[in-house]
Amino acid sequence: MIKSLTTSREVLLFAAIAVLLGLIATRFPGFVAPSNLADVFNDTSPLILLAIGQMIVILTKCIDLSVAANLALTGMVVAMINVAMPGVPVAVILVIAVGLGTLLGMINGLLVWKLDIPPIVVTLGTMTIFRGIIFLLSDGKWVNSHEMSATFKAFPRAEFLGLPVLSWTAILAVIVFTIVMTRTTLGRAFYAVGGNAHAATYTGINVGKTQFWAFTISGALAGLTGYLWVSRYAVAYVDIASGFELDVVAACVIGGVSIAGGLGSIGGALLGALFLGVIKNALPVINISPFWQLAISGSAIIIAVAVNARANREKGRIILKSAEQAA
Amino acid sequence: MTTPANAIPDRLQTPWESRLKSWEALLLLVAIAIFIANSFASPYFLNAWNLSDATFNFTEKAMIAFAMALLIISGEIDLSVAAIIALASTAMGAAVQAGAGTPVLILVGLGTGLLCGAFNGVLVTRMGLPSIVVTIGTMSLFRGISYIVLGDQAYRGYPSDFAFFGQGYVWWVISFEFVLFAIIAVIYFVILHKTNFGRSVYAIGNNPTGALFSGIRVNRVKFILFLLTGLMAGIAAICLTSRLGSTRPSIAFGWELEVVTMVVLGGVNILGGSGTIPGVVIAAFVIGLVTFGLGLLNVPGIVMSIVVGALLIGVIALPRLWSQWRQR
Amino acid sequence: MIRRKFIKAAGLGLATSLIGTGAMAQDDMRIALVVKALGIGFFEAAAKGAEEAAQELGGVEIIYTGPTDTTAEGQIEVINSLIAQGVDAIAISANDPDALVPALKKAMQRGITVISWDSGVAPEGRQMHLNPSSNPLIGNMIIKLAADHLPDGGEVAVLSASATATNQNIWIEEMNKVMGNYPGIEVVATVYGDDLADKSYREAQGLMQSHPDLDAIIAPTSVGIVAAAQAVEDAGKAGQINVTGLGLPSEMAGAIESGASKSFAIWNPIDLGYSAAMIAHALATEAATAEPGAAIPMGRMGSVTLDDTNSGAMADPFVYDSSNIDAFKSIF
Amino acid sequence: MLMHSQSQVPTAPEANTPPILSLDGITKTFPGVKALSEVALNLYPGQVTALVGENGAGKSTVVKILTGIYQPDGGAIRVDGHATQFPTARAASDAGITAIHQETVLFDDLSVAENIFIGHAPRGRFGLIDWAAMERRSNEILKSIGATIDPAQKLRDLGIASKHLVAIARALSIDARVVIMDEPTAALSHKEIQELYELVEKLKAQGKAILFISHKFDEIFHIADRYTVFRDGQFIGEGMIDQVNEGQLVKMMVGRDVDHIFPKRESHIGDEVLKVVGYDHPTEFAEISFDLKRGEILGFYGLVGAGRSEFMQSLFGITRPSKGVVRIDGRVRVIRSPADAVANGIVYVPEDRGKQGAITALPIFQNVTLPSLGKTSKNGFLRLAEEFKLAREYTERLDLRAASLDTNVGNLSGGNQQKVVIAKWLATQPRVIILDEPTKGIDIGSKAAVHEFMAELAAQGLAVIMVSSEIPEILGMSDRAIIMREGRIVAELDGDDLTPETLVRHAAGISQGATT
Repeated sequence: MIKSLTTSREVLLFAAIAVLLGLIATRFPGFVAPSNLADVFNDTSPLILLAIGQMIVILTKCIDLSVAANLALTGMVVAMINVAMPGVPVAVILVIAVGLGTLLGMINGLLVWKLDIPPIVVTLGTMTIFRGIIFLLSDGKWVNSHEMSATFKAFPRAEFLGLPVLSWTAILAVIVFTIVMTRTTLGRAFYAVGGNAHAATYTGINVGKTQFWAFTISGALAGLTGYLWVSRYAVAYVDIASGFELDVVAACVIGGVSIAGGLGSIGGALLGALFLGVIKNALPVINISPFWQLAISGSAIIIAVAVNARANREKGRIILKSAEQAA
Repeated sequence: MTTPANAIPDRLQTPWESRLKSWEALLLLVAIAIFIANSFASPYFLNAWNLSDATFNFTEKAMIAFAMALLIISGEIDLSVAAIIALASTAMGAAVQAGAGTPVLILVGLGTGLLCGAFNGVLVTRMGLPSIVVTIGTMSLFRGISYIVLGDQAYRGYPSDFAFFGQGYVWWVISFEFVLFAIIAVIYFVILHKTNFGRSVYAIGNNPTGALFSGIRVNRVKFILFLLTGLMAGIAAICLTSRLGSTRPSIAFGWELEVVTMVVLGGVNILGGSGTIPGVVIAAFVIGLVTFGLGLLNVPGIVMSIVVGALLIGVIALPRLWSQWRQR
Repeated sequence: MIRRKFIKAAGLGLATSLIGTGAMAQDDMRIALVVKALGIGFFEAAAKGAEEAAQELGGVEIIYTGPTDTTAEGQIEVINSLIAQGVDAIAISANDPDALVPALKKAMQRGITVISWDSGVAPEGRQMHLNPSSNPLIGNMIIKLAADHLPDGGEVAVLSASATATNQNIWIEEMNKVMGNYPGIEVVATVYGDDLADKSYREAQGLMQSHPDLDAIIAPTSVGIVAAAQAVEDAGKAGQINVTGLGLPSEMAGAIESGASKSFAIWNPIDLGYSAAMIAHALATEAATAEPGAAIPMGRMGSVTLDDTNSGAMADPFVYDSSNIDAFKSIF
Repeated sequence: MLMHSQSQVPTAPEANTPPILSLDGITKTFPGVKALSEVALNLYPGQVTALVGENGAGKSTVVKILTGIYQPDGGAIRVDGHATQFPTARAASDAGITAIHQETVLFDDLSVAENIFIGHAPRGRFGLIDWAAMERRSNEILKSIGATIDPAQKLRDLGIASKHLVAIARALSIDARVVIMDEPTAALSHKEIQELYELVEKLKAQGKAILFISHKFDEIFHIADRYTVFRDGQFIGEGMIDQVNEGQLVKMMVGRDVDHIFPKRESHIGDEVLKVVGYDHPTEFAEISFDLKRGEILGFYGLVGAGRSEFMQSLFGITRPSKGVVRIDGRVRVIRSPADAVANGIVYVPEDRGKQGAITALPIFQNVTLPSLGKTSKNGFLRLAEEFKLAREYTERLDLRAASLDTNVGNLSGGNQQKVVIAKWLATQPRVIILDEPTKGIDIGSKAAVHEFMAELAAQGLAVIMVSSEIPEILGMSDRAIIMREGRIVAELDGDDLTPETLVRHAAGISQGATT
């Protein structure tokens, strides 16, 4: 279990982040101050949460392009509930957010499982449908800060042991899903299904059902993040987190999750998200025009996938080596 | 054993029979239904100029969709097409600042498209990387370069004759863009369905290993497909830039998914191996008609996207649901 | 009916762009109010104002429309469908000053009256432009709001909307012109939040990190100012960093209360929408002509006088602070 | 024809005990195909039952029904006499049925231990997977089958033979009463096969019922106690193995007397066509040099994993050699891709038909003309009439059977698919044809046809390279044989030197004495 957390790929990425932080520190030492790093982590938390879900989906050889739309829809729904009924406690809001997100994830999962539609088509479709539903629900109107209740907005910001709840949620998710992925049957089934669907069937694992659960988890995390996002930025509208799904996929790819399925870890997704988070937060601080950000993260994706491909290159059967040993 | 082998007929169905039962036929019915519904829903629909204006909603995307269809049939994908438009448009804008005339602008636009396509192609075919990830990366990279070059600025001041490509009319209501779209559709129809190259695209998409073992130069074909996709993005960049008369780095944002949607709606299997150009042409019209028809009713764009999203899932799900239901 | 409309439009397309379509007696005049994106509170309020104008004029139908995200391509599709419907006038707040010109030119050729308001279009793409207020006034106002609370000078930063938003850029330009009047005030950075709440929030956070001594954030955009106020509040710097600029009282009430913002300014968006509709109607009915020096009536808002680029200003911005916020926060 | 067991069989005193598992009247239909028609199968404790039949007889379908992958359309599955069902793979394994599959159905990116225990991993506190226990128990099982594999290793890093041992360990990790072995020795070396036999004896002693599927008769007669024969999805007969001989069994399998005689042919060996000098590859093979003449059939023999296919694919341009020269008609040719190879008249019929040989989703005629499109087209434009003409010409020569030439290859039987692949290459009019295990997994009838055809090709002056793991095939067809072991050529034999003993000795690296 420890082994799966610390493969060489993650060490490499960790080193890359450390080097990056070092470089930033030479230009702006304040960036690596613990309090600032905590801010960066807090800021990256939504990306971490979504990357965990996305990683599980990609692990099963699927992709979920609807996460950001799911987040936005769930966020809008809880925001509207809060406006309509400011008295609803945060605990109930959380349940609704996770529940609705789960439901939306299940819709994706069912279409993939029962109708065998390619995941990219399913989630491309639901992505636009979810966004459209937000528009229909809200009539295109924004839910603004002043309309939300104080407790609704306070939850992600509340500090506990010096860190905001938003950060704790990400940390908790990392821990929980590390255990799920390494120590439970379902977690291992995700790896099995993506690694070799044929073999998984022979092992008694239902491939479609496992993919369904992956989408469900991804949806649940997107729903949770939906509430956290909306309450943290204190605004909800149709286009929140627009295009964020690509950041999420990018975080996974940088974190060494193989798009071909079966390879990846929670640690990788976490580090991939942090890598993007550090870049995003550092650029304005070290006075590089924010217009560079897109090109940098694009290059990071290309480099990451090239490095991973090199590491995973199919090894030969090494017939000769054994010949030399025998000789 | 006694059956003589020469009893094998060439075909069991005539080409017309199989065409009638095809996806394209179904899609054509959908298109006709939408056309009729639109004519009833809005008094402004059946009007030559309005229909002509409506084509601008899809012609540029469809041009890319043809090349993308071939790429997807071959089992690859290019999500960087919209970013290539941005980069090609930026390059043209920079050329204008340097005093270039329209012919040079065309070359710059096409050249940038080809270069970007080649870059994708090299990463995918030479380094053996998965195209979906590579092109998510280059999608950020290409547009990122536009942002670095342009930042918060915009390029304008395109020569007046350059406006023809996006705003010109060839004859009466027939716009230059529409003519270009039609010509490109015919060219891609011939490439995919009438040439050896098209046959190898299908072979590769169905079984890349088998195609390689059959002596097809798989990587060369894929590389050419990436080049073509880049080239088409370059052509679309010329049209769009001409139509807008200016360049910003956010130009054509999000088009890659609309192009993929068009291709998939056209019956191209996202997993590769099957699909036709007529299907993509009809899908382009379906999307164009839906968005224009709803636009005439002042339905917000996002609601149209629900319709398109539902169409996308529905047209694939319904036949499967039907066959599942029949098996009961 | 369809044919008639078409012939009418095509025939008038030959005439000069300044000639309106002249509403048919039995038809309602249709004025399209095209906004940057649907759902933004500011524009919703403007739409209310336009409806008010329509009521007052009678026989006028307002089509309130726009894309769902702030792109020029989206607005072009909207404009194309408006042309197809043969509306009588388009009043647009543009996402891009240049990219919309060809589409709007086409509209004018088909005999549609085109004006821009709030965020303008290049002169060849419209008949006139209505600034909510005079640009120099706004430029001066936003820096004055910050400076008033910094008697000893200090560092301020600007959080703008998208980099291509014309109005934002002009205001910042005007602001820079009058910086000499405010000694000790230094603009340390200009960042862009693209009128997206989360991006604006992050940009504001970045400003606080990179400029620890920051005293004020000026956000001349209603989305940016709310996000910046939230970021300052979350950083526990309410009272230390003053967020000011242009915002809506309803959205900024919380920030005034928490002290994250001491004051801000805005013109009345209802008045703006009202005025835009009035002007569009006046031009479309040929009751007025858009030419330099002309005064175009705007109903209860008086009239606007056009300068040599055919643009004019509606009214002065109004300042809101803790003393008057409660009276306005429920209005817009 | 039915030969039921008698109690006097000495090796199985408990033969009268009821079967652990029995299939009764099982029927399974796929769209258009009746795969199984009311078949029966009985598996007894402590006995090995060999299931024999040609390809397409329904053996794999039975395995899939027994392991819960497929659901039968009719009939009963009985465990200890009680009718039951296996709706999922899980249900079958819970009933104590485990299988070692033909293809290794394992996970490359998971550890050895996890491959063994996936689906039934030992649990610790809170129901979480106990990795330490899993590795410990894996180690025990691996040791018990004589494998020295680190359970913490990733499966990807193992060779094929080791992977197979992991598959066996996986089957044993389930406390099974019924063990199904579907061609278990296909990928194993001589030594490993011996170990497998010992393992089977051990399982028998533990009272487990074993279903053993194999094409190798020597193996069947060595290990099995009973046999069951299927033909064309129907049950033909069952009985004790010592009451039949090879000929009877074959007759039951094919429904007629078959003496598989290799075609008599006279070799007309002509000039040298191909000369390979010093082909090296960093990991797969080294120092491969040989020549090949017109009209000659050159056999390549060796154990699985000897590097034969790897070399052939390199000769065909799939992989690049690090060193080496190919001469065709005496002139040096550079082959960087299969396209180059085809252009130089070298074609390759791969072993993996479905993946490498045919493009199963495309119609027959398109498969046949794929490498010859240059001939059937004009200026790069397709001419369908020409394509059909060419396809018809070559499929007729091979006596292909299909509904139409635009039928997808995937809808054909294995033998007919192989004919399409061969037709495809003949249409290019090659000079050298490489056939990699040309008759593997093909029914006996088609096998003979392929052999005859091969002889005919050689007679027409084509140079043939035949890679085969079957000694009779090498002996029966080759003019000359090259034996490879561990990536190198260890012997080149012809004439009287070409005997089963020499082949086995060189291939296994045994200095003297022979084993069978």
